[in-house]
Amino acid sequence: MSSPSKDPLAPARPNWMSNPRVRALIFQALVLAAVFALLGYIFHNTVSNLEQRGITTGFGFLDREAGFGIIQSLIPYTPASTYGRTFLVGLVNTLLVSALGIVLATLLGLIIGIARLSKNWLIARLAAIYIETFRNIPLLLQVLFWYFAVLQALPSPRQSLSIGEWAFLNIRGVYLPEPVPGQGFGWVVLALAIAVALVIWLRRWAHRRQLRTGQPFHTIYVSAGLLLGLPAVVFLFLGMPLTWSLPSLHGFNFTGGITMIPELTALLVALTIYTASSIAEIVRSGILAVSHGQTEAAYSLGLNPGNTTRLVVLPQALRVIVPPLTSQYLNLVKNSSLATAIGYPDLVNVFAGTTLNQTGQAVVIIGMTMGVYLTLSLLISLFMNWYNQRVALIER
Amino acid sequence: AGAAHAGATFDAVKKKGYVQCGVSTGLPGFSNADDKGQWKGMDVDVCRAVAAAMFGDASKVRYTPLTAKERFTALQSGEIDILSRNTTWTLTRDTSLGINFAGVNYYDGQGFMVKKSLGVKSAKDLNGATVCVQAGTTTELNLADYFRSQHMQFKPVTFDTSDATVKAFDAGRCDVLTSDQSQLYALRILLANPAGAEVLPEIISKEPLGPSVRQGDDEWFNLVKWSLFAMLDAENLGITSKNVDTLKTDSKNPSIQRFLGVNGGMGKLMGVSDEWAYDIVKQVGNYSESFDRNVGKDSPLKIRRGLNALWNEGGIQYAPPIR
Amino acid sequence: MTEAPTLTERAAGNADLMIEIVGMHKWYGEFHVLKDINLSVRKGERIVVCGPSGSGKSTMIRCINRLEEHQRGRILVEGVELTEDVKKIELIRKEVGMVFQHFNLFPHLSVLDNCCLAPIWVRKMPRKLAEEQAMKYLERVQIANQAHKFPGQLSGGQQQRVAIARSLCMNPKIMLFDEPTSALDPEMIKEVLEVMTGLAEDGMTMVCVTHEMGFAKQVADRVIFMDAGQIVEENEPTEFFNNPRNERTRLFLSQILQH
Amino acid sequence: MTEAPTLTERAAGNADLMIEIVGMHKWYGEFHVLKDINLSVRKGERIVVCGPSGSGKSTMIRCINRLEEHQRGRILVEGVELTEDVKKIELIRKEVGMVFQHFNLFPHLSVLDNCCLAPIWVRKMPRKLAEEQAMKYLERVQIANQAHKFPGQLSGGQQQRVAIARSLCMNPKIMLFDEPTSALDPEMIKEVLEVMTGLAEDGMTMVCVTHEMGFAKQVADRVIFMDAGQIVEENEPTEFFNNPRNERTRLFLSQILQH
Amino acid sequence: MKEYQPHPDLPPPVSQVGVLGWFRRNLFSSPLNSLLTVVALYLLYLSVPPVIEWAFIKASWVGSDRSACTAGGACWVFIEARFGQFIYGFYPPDQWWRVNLGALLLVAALIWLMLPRLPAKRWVGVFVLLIYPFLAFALFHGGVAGLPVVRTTQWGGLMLTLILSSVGIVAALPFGILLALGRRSKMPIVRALCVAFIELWRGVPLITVLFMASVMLPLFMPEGADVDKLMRALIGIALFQSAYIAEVVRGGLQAIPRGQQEAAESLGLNYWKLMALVILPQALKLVIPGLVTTFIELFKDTTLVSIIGLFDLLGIVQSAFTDPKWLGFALEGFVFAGALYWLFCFGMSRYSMHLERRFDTGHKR
Ligand SMILES: Nc1ncnc2c1ncn2[C@@H]1O[C@H](COP(=O)(O)OP(=O)(O)OP(=O)(O)O)[C@@H](O)[C@H]1O
Ligand SMILES: Nc1ncnc2c1ncn2[C@@H]1O[C@H](COP(=O)(O)OP(=O)(O)OP(=O)(O)O)[C@@H](O)[C@H]1O
Ligand SMILES: [Mg+2]
Ligand SMILES: [Mg+2]
Repeated sequence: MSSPSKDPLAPARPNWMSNPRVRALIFQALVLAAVFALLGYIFHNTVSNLEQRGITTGFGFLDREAGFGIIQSLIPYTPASTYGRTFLVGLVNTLLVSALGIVLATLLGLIIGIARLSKNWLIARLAAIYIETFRNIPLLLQVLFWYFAVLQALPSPRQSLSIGEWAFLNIRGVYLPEPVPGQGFGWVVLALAIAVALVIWLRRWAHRRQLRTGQPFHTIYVSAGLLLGLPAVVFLFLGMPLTWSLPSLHGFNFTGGITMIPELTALLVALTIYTASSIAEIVRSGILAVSHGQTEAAYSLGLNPGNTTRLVVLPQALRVIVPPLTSQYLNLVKNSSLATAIGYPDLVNVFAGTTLNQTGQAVVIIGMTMGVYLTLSLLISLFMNWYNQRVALIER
Repeated sequence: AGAAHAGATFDAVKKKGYVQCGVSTGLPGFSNADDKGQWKGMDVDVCRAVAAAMFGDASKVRYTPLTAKERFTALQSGEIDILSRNTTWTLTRDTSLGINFAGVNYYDGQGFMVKKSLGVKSAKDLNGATVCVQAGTTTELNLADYFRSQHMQFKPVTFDTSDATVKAFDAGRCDVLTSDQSQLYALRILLANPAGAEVLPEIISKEPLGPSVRQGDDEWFNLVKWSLFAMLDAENLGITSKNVDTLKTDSKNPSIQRFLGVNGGMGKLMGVSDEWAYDIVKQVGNYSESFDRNVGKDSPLKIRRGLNALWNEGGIQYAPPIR
Repeated sequence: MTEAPTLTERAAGNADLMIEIVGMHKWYGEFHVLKDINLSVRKGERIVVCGPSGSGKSTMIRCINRLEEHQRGRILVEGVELTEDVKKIELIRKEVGMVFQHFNLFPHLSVLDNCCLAPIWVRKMPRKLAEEQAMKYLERVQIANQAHKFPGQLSGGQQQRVAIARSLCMNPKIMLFDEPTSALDPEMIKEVLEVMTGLAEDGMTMVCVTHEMGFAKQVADRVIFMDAGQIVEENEPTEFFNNPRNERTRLFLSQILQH
Repeated sequence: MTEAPTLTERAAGNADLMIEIVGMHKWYGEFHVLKDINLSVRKGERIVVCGPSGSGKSTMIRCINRLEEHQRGRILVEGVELTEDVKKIELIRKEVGMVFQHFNLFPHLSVLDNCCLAPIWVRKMPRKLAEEQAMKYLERVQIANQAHKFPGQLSGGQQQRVAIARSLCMNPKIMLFDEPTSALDPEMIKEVLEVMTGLAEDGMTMVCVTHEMGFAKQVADRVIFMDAGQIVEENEPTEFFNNPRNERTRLFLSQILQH
Repeated sequence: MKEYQPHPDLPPPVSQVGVLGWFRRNLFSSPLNSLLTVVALYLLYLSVPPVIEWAFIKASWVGSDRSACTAGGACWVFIEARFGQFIYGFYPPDQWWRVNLGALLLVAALIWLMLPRLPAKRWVGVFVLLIYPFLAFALFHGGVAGLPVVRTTQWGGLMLTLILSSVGIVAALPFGILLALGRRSKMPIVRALCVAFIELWRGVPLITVLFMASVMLPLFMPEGADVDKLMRALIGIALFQSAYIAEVVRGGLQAIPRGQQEAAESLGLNYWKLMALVILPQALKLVIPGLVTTFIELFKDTTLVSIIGLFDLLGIVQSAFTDPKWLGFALEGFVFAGALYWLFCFGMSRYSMHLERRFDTGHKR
């Protein structure tokens, strides 16, 4: 009666047709087959279309000479560089604007979020207006607005706004002096590194001492002294081996110094302002999620407002804040691709734009571009998850 | 050899009943949409001529506005049947992009435009200048080549659309605007103060602009090629949209008769009606009509014919004969 | 007008006054919550405050460590007057412990860390010492074996005992309790009340808002009855329960003792 | 080992067996929840299962309609063996109704729709017929006048009665109850027990996990006592309550009857 | 013993109430707050009057061309002249009534859905989701019932923005639901595929998706297949959006107690029936606020189609800047478009907050 199996008491197995495990396997095999078929179909179409139209594929083009200029590059680049190089230039520019954006948006968002909760009615109102205005207008519109309506109203280089002979602001960008290290400047850097190490050690020591004796040791002044003093002494001793390259008007443009082009400025300003409005809301709800009783309990223990925020409110608020903050960071990185609308040379603009157009390698280039963004997203998610686990897991 | 065997694009176009034409997103005189959404310009006329030849109706065109970056992918992918968007004919484009240029509807060369207030008289004075240029064009490459060969420095500011480029130039974001000379004239009228800008005399490149099609369909290639030639030949033969009807009935000139399909069966050889050239001239006009209307003396651009005059009038526009 | 001095007045005559409230008024917006409150508490006194809901009991004891601000009159704690002066407020809060109805433990810190937080950051105590002391008080509320758990893992009664230990760790001179047992189940109430009774027996100065009349009878030196923002009656517990002078007090007691 | 055949064995001799569980074992991961369960239920029998919390009562009856999967032994319902076979599972679920502790009514559907859902979609009954039948059963649990309300608007006892009616609408041959009254207030318990008693009197085959000993005494044909995943004792109710054979049963009964 | 006398209610000290009290509490409660107030007021004084002067006092409102704009402020005449185009794109003016009619129909249906009291919500919902899109397409595109054809290339402006976002979300909904179910499935391969799909789309910028859809889609298709450009943008948007919707729906599914599924199973319902009849109706209702938020995000994101050459509201406003007759009014254009977007987004976000509150207070029908 029972099917021959090792365990006589095992429940009978249905025939494979109605066995849900088998069914699940078959179903999954079918789904997988369908997905592969679809991918294969697309792949086949693409290959045959490419072939028929005589478009070459592969990564060979990356070694060819690009032949066009890029206005901003943090790594050496000339029109004689390769297309592969343009990829790197774009990538670095994307990373630059994303990193700056994340830092600035977090700071601004934190400030606005706290201002939103201020007891000062006017400040709270202004913060609310800020939030509601900027997060309800499309980012692209804001990017265009800052670039075409605001920054392009700045004066020409000849009529630059300036701070002495040091800093200039005009439609071509912000110009700041650039430090040029001279002979032996390495020693100053070394001194600074030593000072940093000393400060870290000092803080550890002060912490230990506080744990041991309860005596706090205010490291601020000593730290500041170390950080400024040590390098300064070495610097003076070596005869000030540092010159400044000042921006100055030569011919058409300012040369020398550090330049921040208006495309970067506009993109950064828009990304920061837009993302900060979301971050502010996140910060606010995070802080509100910590009940009022917590603050009261901390106050009645004698903690001052600063310590209450630092030791009681923030650690609890952070757990609420970090996950949505992560997705805001991801959004910011993806949104940095709007650079293409105003000509900031990011990855999409330089590589998926100009390079794609010069070479016609749509499939490879779009694939590489998407791959970069996917990787970035993944890395940020991983990092933030790790961080979140650190702040979240303390509870249990 | 009877009716030619038609290729895939030719058939597909015939079947769907209109020509899908890739144009620019807005370049006065070559292709831009007026306030009623009608597309106008020399590049647009090429497409209309093809439609006239194919269907006897120049309005059977649909337009896809493309940025410079998108244009080749759009043609390769089959999104458009013909790319008529001030595109320069080069060797790499013919070979590695899998496309064929069907001819030249405008001989151009890259030039520079500056504000008069800058006081620059020659491109050689542009060392260190900031240059506005449209992304993904040969212009961008020529620019780099030119400055390299002159041992000069420059900063490129690139935009997707010519509109953004002009706006940036107007605002003073850059000292120089570089593009094909024809475009410079076209773009100049978009400046707040057109008289305040001038085009420098140097021409740093050859820019033969023309329509292109995908490789692999010679019939379609032929049709586009000869639609363009027909406009030139019409000018050569003195056929205009005004006199074409009278010439058709009255003219005894065998060339004209062949051209207008009165005899010769030229259309059949290409797989279209024999009246194909008649339809082009009647509905689109000959080359000089198109030129004058869009960029020449009857337009705000006021570009002189120059290189684009027929070969026997001092230019280099020359079309093979229809016979 | 009055013949005999009130208990508060008698207390005020005493030298070691811990809390002194004189003619204190408080408004919430237009609403007059506390009206002419006068109260003195001597060192080691144990005071129970009762009264109907909304009568201002919580508000009054929250004024004592300035979780609420009063608008008129004076509050002195150990002779220091409570004003807007931040330094003084912090000084007083160090000396006054408070236990809330909903415990308000810090959920992100272990029981031990809850108890060490204030000693370390306010009293600048070395961590080791702070932990030792915390363990002492946790021992006292009989919860030392849970020291490394987190508040979320404890029952309500256990949490409230931790809250008491946390306050004790600051070695306060005065303890305020705001209905410490009203959020608890009956069994848990018992364990918390036992801890409080122990505290009272050790001579801690306590002001306690509660409806636990058993507790009041057993440990209170004085019972204060509030209604509509005023102190209606204050008396020794036996007198208070057996022989309430005021009619409202009688009504209130008859209701509460029915349970 | 035993001299006389157990009640289950006697029941098994009977022809019209509704449920038959033989040597059934179940594990949750490493944890052996059910150990060698043997149980037979005849048609019309009413069985009460009791035992301490965590003894596996819920798990056992959830195995009967395969909300949980068993790993060893056999379960036969109306002679059909429960295996992985989806068709058979659906077949059996049609015939076995189940009532949960937390009612699990569908909050987005009216009471009537709750009752019609399965007849329409599983039994393919025309809506009109389904509604008529639903009204009949709602009538029977005395809640017909609430038919157009939503579950959220009913009291717990009413909800549980709707849950019973919902099961009845499938005309099940067997009803399983998993502590149907333990989430209810005392007054509501009564109304639900009345409905269940009525059902029992009509001859429904029932397996009921409950701690309501009154109910067990009144309607059960057999009481089954489980502990630590095993059936420790089974007996007729009078015997079970007056003369428990096993010591654990005695302990359990002494605890439960104290309340 | 002092006799107890009820103390009369006194008015609070003046510092506590009235205008003065309000000021003290809300603006000058501490030195720092006072400083902040003064600084904020000064900044407002610097920024607000010039804006008002530009936008209202010195603005020009009537006229027919740029010569009307001489007052030195904003030139709203420009917006007025182009208004029709901003709303309808290149849609022929004599056919605008078709768009208006379609919009009116939708608004009526939506209001019906929003007002809690009206009956037959299910059928209106079905109409909006299943019938209306086709009806609207027939109406807008024409070619049936004697309506002249208006090709999609002529659609534009606000109309296109609304079409893109609403079709995007409606098309993405079913797919998003399937993905959410797949992500919670017990079958590892199905789950892995869904996770991969969702994370892929969530990880890349919409602009690359649009770019791919607009120029590469034909490469993926068999030769000769021709898809409308608008359609291609929509496919890109729908794929992209479905990943976001999947995550929203998953949140709703997780919120349904397990007992619901068990009860349905024990009644004999199989997987698809119990999902369709019991779980999804509850889960979807829960996630309506989340869906509205997603819709707002999409509404803002549709501006990116202007980068691939579709003339949505932002695109058409920008293209108007190149009109030689109206050069130099970019600011007005941006302000107008910004205000319009703001109105829509702000309105919808308020509505979604209202919904959230309604569901929060244990809303039950
Ligand atoms: N922040 C506030 N704003 C306005 N009114 C308040 C505030 N807090 C309390 N009240 C009001 O003040 C009155 C006294 O409140 P309080 O909490 O002191 O009463 P209580 O005697 O502690 O009552 P309970 O026994 O309910 O805790 C009540 O009428 C209350 O509504
Ligand atoms: N899904 C599960 N995974 C692991 N263990 C489980 C699971 N469900 C129940 N258990 C464990 O199985 C044992 C039996 O659980 P069951 O719910 O059947 O007990 P019960 O007799 O119904 O108890 P109660 O009277 O509390 O309902 C318990 O120890 C429980 O912790
Ligand atoms: Mg209170
Ligand atoms: Mg159970």
